[in-house]
Amino acid sequence: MRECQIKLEQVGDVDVVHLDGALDAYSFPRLEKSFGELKEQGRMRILLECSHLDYINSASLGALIGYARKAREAGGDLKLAGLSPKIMSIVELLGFDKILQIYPDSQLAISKFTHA
Amino acid sequence: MRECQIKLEQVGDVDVVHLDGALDAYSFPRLEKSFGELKEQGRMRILLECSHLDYINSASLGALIGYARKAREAGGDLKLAGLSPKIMSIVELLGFDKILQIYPDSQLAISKFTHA
Amino acid sequence: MSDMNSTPPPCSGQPGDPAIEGFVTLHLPCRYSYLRMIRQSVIDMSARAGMSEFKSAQLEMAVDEACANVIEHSYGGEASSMSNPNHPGLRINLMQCRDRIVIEIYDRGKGFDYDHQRVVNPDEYVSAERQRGLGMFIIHKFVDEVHYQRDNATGNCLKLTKLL
Amino acid sequence: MSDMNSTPPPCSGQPGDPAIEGFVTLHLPCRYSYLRMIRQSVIDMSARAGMSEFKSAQLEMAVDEACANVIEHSYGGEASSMSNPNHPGLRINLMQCRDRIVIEIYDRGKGFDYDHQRVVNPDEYVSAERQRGLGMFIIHKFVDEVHYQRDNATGNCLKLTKLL
Ligand SMILES: Nc1ncnc2c1ncn2[C@@H]1O[C@H](COP(=O)(O)OP(=O)(O)O)[C@@H](O)[C@H]1O
Ligand SMILES: Nc1ncnc2c1ncn2[C@@H]1O[C@H](COP(=O)(O)OP(=O)(O)O)[C@@H](O)[C@H]1O
Repeated sequence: MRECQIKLEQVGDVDVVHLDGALDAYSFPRLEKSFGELKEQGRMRILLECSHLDYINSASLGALIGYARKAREAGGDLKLAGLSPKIMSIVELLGFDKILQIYPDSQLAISKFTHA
Repeated sequence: MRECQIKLEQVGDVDVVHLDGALDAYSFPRLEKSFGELKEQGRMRILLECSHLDYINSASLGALIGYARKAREAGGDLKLAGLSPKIMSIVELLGFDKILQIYPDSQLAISKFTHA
Repeated sequence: MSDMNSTPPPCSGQPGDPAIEGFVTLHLPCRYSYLRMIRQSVIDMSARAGMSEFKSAQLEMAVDEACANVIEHSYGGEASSMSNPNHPGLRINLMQCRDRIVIEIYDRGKGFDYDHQRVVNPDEYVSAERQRGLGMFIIHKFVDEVHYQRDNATGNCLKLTKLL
Repeated sequence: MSDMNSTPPPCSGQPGDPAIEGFVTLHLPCRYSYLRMIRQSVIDMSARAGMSEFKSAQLEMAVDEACANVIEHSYGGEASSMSNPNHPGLRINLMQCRDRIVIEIYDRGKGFDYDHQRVVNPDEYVSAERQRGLGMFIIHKFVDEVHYQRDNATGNCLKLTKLL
């Protein structure tokens, strides 16, 4: 069945997470699993590449915010890039653009990570 | 309401018809209207640019075949470019790839028109 | 000796049949502008079932042609829900079974004599003066089983089955 | 003097109401994997009605959250249609009126005490230890009217209205 694909790529000291599809109640467990693994490995510089993400639900937004907070406490961050105008408008309406660091594209986002 | 957008562009002596959306029973009258206008103006070198076409029904395929035949009788043609793999597979199953001239992209397709 | 476990019962296509892994019903007005929603639901159901994108495109087209036929031929054209709010419209059952998708399209229009309906093939179609009437050919070519029941009392039903 | 022509009757959201320009019913199993089909139908209906893409995305999210809540909270989790073929699932009415989209989500689960349910807001949400419970806030924020009726006999109904 078609579901959200989550692919990991390492770019320097940043873990780029490519999201493809929809993050909804069906695919949420997969996101949690990926985040669990990243956290376990102490990966605290995360970039979510969202240009192929077509939907995100509240639980998934919550998971991003939770991870971003943990990452910042550890001197890292979770940033977002490539949000569609549709998803960006939802994120803004909820005020989460003030909490999450969001960039138009991944290259720019990666350059904004502070380096250890 | 979201519907098939049909936009015309002139490239040299070829009329490029950009299709965006679905050609189904709902949008078919719009296709017929555009074809009617092109025929009236004696436009006989037509390229359908289909990279944003997500569906085509049998009546629309019929209209393409009908126009292609008329165009060839007048020394021109109706060619297709940019079909998605999904639509291409449908066209092949119906054997219409042997009747219509189909190219991967419009530049190539335009270069294949014989010039007056 | 038959192995009770190896062959699940065939999918009857009846609601409540335990062989059905997914069952969605759509009820829509008699208007072409709903065809997109129907096609999208077929694609989603096929994807859920793990059907390949190409087979799914064939099923999508068969269902689209069948529903357009219901509107054009069985109902004699579109109906406005404003002037005719009680029009029966189309009811579509999408069923996902272990090895197939079954789609039933119900209407309460005049129906047709399915067994005696001539099916045009693509060669005839292409050489004809006007390109018309490929819908029934597409339906037959793109699914594995077609069954039609005309019933003025309970509604006509076209049942399309496509194996995964 | 009232102008009989200027104000059409409000959309009651009842089938058969002539103010309804489009009416689609979906009946789906109690599984998260159908949420995509539901969202897609909401988007298609909004597009038919000429709703902007941004408003449509808000309605899509409100409906998605509401349906996920039905599965998680009213039914207490997903149900397998194989082991429980007669599970009532979700019934969703999508109605397009002149100036609004009305969506009704029916379930036959335990429902909840809507009037006394605390709604978390984004600030609380962000500062909480665990990020949970923003669904009800989103539903209220993203549609113009919310109405809930708990009824164990005929089914619970959440009715969401969004103006075009
Ligand atoms: N659901 C239906 N109800 C009534 N008549 C139908 C139906 N489907 C097909 N038909 C009849 O079969 C004929 C052939 O259908 P089709 O192959 O789809 O071509 P077309 O719709 O272009 O005529 C139609 O012209 C119509 O007379
Ligand atoms: N359809 C429903 N049926 C039963 N309970 C519900 C329903 N919708 C919401 N609730 C209750 O309201 C609470 C808040 O819902 P929500 O804001 O969506 O957050 P969450 O689902 O993350 O708990 C839920 O925890 C549940 O107790």
